[in-house]
Amino acid sequence: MKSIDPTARDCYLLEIEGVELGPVIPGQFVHLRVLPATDPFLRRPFSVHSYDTGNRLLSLLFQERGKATGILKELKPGTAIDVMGPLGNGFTLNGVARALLVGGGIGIAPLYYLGRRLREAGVETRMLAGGATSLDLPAENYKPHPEVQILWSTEDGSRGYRGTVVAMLKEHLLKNPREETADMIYSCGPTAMLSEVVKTASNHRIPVEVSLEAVFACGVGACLGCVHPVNAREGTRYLRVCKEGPVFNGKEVIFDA
Amino acid sequence: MKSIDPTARDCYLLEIEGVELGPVIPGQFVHLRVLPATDPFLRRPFSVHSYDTGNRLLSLLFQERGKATGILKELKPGTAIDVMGPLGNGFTLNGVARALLVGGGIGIAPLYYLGRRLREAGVETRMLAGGATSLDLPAENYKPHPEVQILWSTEDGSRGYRGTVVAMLKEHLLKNPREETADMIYSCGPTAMLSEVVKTASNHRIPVEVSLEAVFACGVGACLGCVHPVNAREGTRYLRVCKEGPVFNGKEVIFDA
Amino acid sequence: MPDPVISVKIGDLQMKNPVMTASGCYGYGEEYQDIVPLEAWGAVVVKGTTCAPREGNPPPRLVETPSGLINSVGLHNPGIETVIERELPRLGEKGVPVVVNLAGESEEEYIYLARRLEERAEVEAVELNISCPNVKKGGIAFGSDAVSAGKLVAKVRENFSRTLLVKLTPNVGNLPEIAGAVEKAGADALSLINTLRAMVIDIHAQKPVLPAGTGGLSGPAIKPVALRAVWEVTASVNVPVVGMGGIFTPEDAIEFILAGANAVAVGSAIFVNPRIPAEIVEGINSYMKQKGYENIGEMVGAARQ
Amino acid sequence: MPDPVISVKIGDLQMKNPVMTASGCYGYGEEYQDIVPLEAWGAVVVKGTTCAPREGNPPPRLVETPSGLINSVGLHNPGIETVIERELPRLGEKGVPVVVNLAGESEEEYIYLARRLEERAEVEAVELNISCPNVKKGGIAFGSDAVSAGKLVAKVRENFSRTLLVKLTPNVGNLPEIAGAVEKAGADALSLINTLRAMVIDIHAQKPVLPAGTGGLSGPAIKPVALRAVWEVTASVNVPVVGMGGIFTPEDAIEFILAGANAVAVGSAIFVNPRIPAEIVEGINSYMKQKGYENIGEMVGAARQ
Ligand SMILES: Cc1cc2nc3c(=O)[nH]c(=O)nc-3n(C[C@H](O)[C@H](O)[C@H](O)COP(=O)(O)OP(=O)(O)OC[C@H]3O[C@@H](n4cnc5c(N)ncnc54)[C@H](O)[C@@H]3O)c2cc1C
Ligand SMILES: Cc1cc2nc3c(=O)[nH]c(=O)nc-3n(C[C@H](O)[C@H](O)[C@H](O)COP(=O)(O)OP(=O)(O)OC[C@H]3O[C@@H](n4cnc5c(N)ncnc54)[C@H](O)[C@@H]3O)c2cc1C
Ligand SMILES: Cc1cc2nc3c(=O)[nH]c(=O)nc-3n(C[C@H](O)[C@H](O)[C@H](O)COP(=O)(O)O)c2cc1C
Ligand SMILES: Cc1cc2nc3c(=O)[nH]c(=O)nc-3n(C[C@H](O)[C@H](O)[C@H](O)COP(=O)(O)O)c2cc1C
Ligand code: FES
Ligand code: FES
Repeated sequence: MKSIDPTARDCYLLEIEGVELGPVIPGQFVHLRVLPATDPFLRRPFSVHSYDTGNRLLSLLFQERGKATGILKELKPGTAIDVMGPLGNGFTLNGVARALLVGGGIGIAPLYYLGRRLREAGVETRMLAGGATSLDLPAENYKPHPEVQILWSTEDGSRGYRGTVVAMLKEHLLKNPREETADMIYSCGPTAMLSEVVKTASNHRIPVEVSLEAVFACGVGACLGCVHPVNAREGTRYLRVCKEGPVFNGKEVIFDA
Repeated sequence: MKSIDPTARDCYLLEIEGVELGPVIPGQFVHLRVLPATDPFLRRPFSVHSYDTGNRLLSLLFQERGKATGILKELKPGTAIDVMGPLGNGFTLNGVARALLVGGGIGIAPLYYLGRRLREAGVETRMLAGGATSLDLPAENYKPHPEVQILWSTEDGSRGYRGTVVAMLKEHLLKNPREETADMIYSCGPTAMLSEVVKTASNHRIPVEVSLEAVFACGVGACLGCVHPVNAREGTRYLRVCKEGPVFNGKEVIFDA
Repeated sequence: MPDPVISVKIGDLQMKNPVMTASGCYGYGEEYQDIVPLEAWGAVVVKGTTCAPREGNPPPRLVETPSGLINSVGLHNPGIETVIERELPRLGEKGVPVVVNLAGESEEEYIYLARRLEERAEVEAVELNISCPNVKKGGIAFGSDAVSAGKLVAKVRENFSRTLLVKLTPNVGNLPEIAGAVEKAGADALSLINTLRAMVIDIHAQKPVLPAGTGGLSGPAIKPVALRAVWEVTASVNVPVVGMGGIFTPEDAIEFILAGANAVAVGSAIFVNPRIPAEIVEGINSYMKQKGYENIGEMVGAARQ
Repeated sequence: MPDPVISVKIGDLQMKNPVMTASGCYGYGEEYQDIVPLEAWGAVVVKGTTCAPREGNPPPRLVETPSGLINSVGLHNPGIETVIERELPRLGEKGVPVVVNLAGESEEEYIYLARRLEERAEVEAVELNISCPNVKKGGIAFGSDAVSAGKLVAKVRENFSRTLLVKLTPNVGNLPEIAGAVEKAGADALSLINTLRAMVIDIHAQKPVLPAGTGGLSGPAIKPVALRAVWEVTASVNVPVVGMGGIFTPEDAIEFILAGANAVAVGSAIFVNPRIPAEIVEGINSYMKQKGYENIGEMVGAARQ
């Protein structure tokens, strides 16, 4: 572990050196072992926030929620961290010309890496990022790439649009003609928010991919513990968030199971 | 927690600030909570290595053995540590004119505080301290008090007497007339060593007090988990090491149960 | 908003809060006195008490396991007469209800113990320990079979008029059946659970760490099993239940109450955090305020709806 | 000194080392292939397989507990035909023995499953799962009673000629009795233990975290209970035992062997440390050298002397 820095209320940027991941697709995650002891017992999944293949430098952006993240934020620089990954299916990058990234809360974590990679691939990329207050958002100039525009929203209006990021998305899509908004929406955040994003995208007939969360044990598809109901050809199937996901076609995900 | 410093192979000096213990008797221990998580689950007992009432500065000298001590040695300065104590019965300080302190390995931990307090009370105090090699002993000039002489022993002869601390004790008692050696022996170390020290003291008719170890749960006498067999008036009794001990009259302790 | 009501009545045992000590983890209430006042507890359940004094099992008696503790204390206690003479008068003055945990080797012993306490007004309730995994005779043998458990409880019931709790072992396949038999036999309440039979082997010495071989596992490791036991038993039994096993946080205690326990007891966690009774009371209070409960009784079993 | 011999034979199941996967924790051997080679294991026990495909229980299916994990997967599996067509041929090529864990809802289903595999040479052994706590019908009902367990095993025995393991549940009061009945009915070996029935309640939502209410507890939390089960059963049973439940370190595995297990299986710990089979093999090797054992068989049950 190289460094750990607060970026927003209860949020930290963790940099880990010397991690050999090979090629990473945005949306993929790493599975971290937090302690050698057994409480907390399981590894914890975190989306790749950025990865520098040359310097083998991995960054994660995480929010303190419970035991494991409470321990992570107290680690001493220099402590070894056991990293498995990259795992799971990432976002689809091909065939996109104009991308809209919609992140709620800590859901912005994978979107930074996605934004940078899309922009590097020449995709016109815009990010909508929301939090409760400006304290819950990273610095205004914290960007995935200089050419990625970020529109901020806060529920109390303390930065940018006043309202939820979904409300901002709706306005954005209404105000701008489809050709200028997006031919693909990517989203990550709380499940209730994702459900709204998918509905909104569908109303506008824009394809949408979402990154889901679940409690993980193995992280590689072996334990069948992390499933989420998804509409498949054969009917409703329980697909593994760690293996078939965490990124799914938003229109196939069943949100109100 | 203020600082942590290596003192010998796998041994560390831990200083904790702002600990309100009140009066401490040498030989008493504190019961530490190592982590808020539940693995390791129990507190761990450590003898007071020194306590400065005015500055409320507590020092412990500990050896890495397993889970808890492995975690302790990695703590960041500034981390809060939950300390219960002082607990247990300490060494008898009254009525002693010439004291001999016999410590094996990390068993020297409580003897430093004892040595200082005896010397401050005007008792002529000498310490015999042994380890496997000089790497297992603290620096040669690490003393409880300038006027306490330390005789070192190592099994490989790399510092001081070549042999065990018990062998050194035997020689010391044989070579010197009783009036010049001690009217009280205090000892702490591995059980097998304590057993030998008690035998030796008995042969020389010198009273002896030993500090025992046991696995502790409560540390205050409530769980009856830490008992050791002791010869009492009523016959063999299981006494609580945390409450009636950890310091016992060596001649009453049953070592080969 | 007024403070929520958290006092609880189990049989005739009236407690100002629902947090009790688990037997064997708080001695006779004296040892922790300097660290945390006895008065923090809703009731104090003392160490398992037998007819004659017992020195208990040879050491070592404890072994730590991941998130748990195995003990093999073996009912080390001064015997009922000393408890009556020395411990009860002192405990009786604290204003906290006292429950005596009783362990016999035969029906006669249990009856004798109950009769001796019937005479002592300081004792609000007894808890029949028919679930100790650490003694050879009696105890768990009664608790492992519905018929003998019922018979024993009925006999004790005839001899003890105040509140009778019966503490059950989870080391069985038919806990609800045993609980039902004990209820029918006249128990006022059930205590769930005692420890799980368990062991650790010392691989260097190549023998069990505990001279007795096996011991009883307690602590956070067993909480999910204890909670399941309470959930399962309260589905079919009508007497109040005292839930215990691995309670370590206020949230744990709330889980037990939501599962159907009318009160909770804390054992091993006291060793780690002696301040736990006050923390649990505080946690329950703020939970109730947040959820809008006025009386703790409304919470009991709320996870079942 | 030559390397100690750590190969093990359980019935006709020949393993180069005594470390197996626990069913349900290694899928069908494919998922971990990139992280740690299948070949590290002495044998691979695949996910519980049923007659028809099953989608399993609704999510959430997992909840972490102190040093443990509760699962409520509910035998999510593609069904015996798909396993035979798609998984076995691939697994059969790895040179590691394959054991199929079988779960039925009735005697007929167990017999059908055993017969289907009797025809498949890739399958060295089957493990009868009569201990799954996560399905409503079958499974654990057979495993909770000595008579029905014996009857079922005898029937399957008539229909399967290769190695037959039977996996037992610890959620009973008479494990040695059930183990004895299963041995008498012709099992070649016993697998001990499946998970402990357990639950967690979500205090905010006021309902069990798992939609099924209860699930099965695994992981280091249950190791002391599992070890006791192996210790107790191997005292009275003569067939080999595969010990499992909470193995997390090489020392844990050695404890099980010293307690009487002929081989061990690792489940939940794989999730945390996929490299565990090689570490355990290495740990056993150096322990044997240190203690002067030449063959692992000498170690089995050594803690009992
Ligand atoms: C594919 C994937 C990628 C992720 N990426 C990130 C990331 O980049 N940054 C980040 O901060 N977090 C991310 N998460 C979430 C992160 O894994 C959890 O916050 C973390 O595991 C919490 O661990 P903890 O021990 O601190 O909290 P816990 O003590 O485990 O949980 C704290 C509270 O959160 C609840 N909780 C925990 N996990 C979940 C869940 N999955 N769904 C709903 N409630 C839950 C618990 O019930 C509990 O109330 C990701 C999760 C997944 C599945
Ligand atoms: C009154 C008292 C005072 C003490 N003072 C000191 C001190 O000043 N400095 C110091 O370094 N240590 C002291 N100890 C010992 C210290 O408490 C243990 O070393 C510590 O608890 C080990 O914790 P761990 O988690 O690191 O090791 P664990 O993982 O608990 O144990 C590691 C290994 O040591 C063995 N072990 C652990 N405890 C004991 C024991 N009590 N007896 C025999 N074997 C044991 C275990 O079986 C295991 O094999 C004292 C103990 C007592 C009872
Ligand atoms: C050291 C120790 C001693 C115990 N002694 C008794 C006892 O005498 N009688 C009894 O009924 N239960 C006894 N128990 C069991 C506890 O009362 C309680 O049922 C069990 O430990 C589970 O709760 P916990 O996980 O909170 O400790 C003892 C437990 C421990 C740890
Ligand atoms: C996610 C998961 C799925 C499991 N599925 C099965 C199964 O299909 N069949 C079975 O017999 N046991 C199953 N088990 C039980 C394990 O095989 C093993 O008996 C138990 O987990 C104890 O071992 P452990 O503590 O090493 O995990 C499962 C366990 C887990 C954690
Ligand atoms: S976490 Fe195990 S299958 Fe997804
Ligand atoms: S540790 Fe509890 S009585 Fe000594």
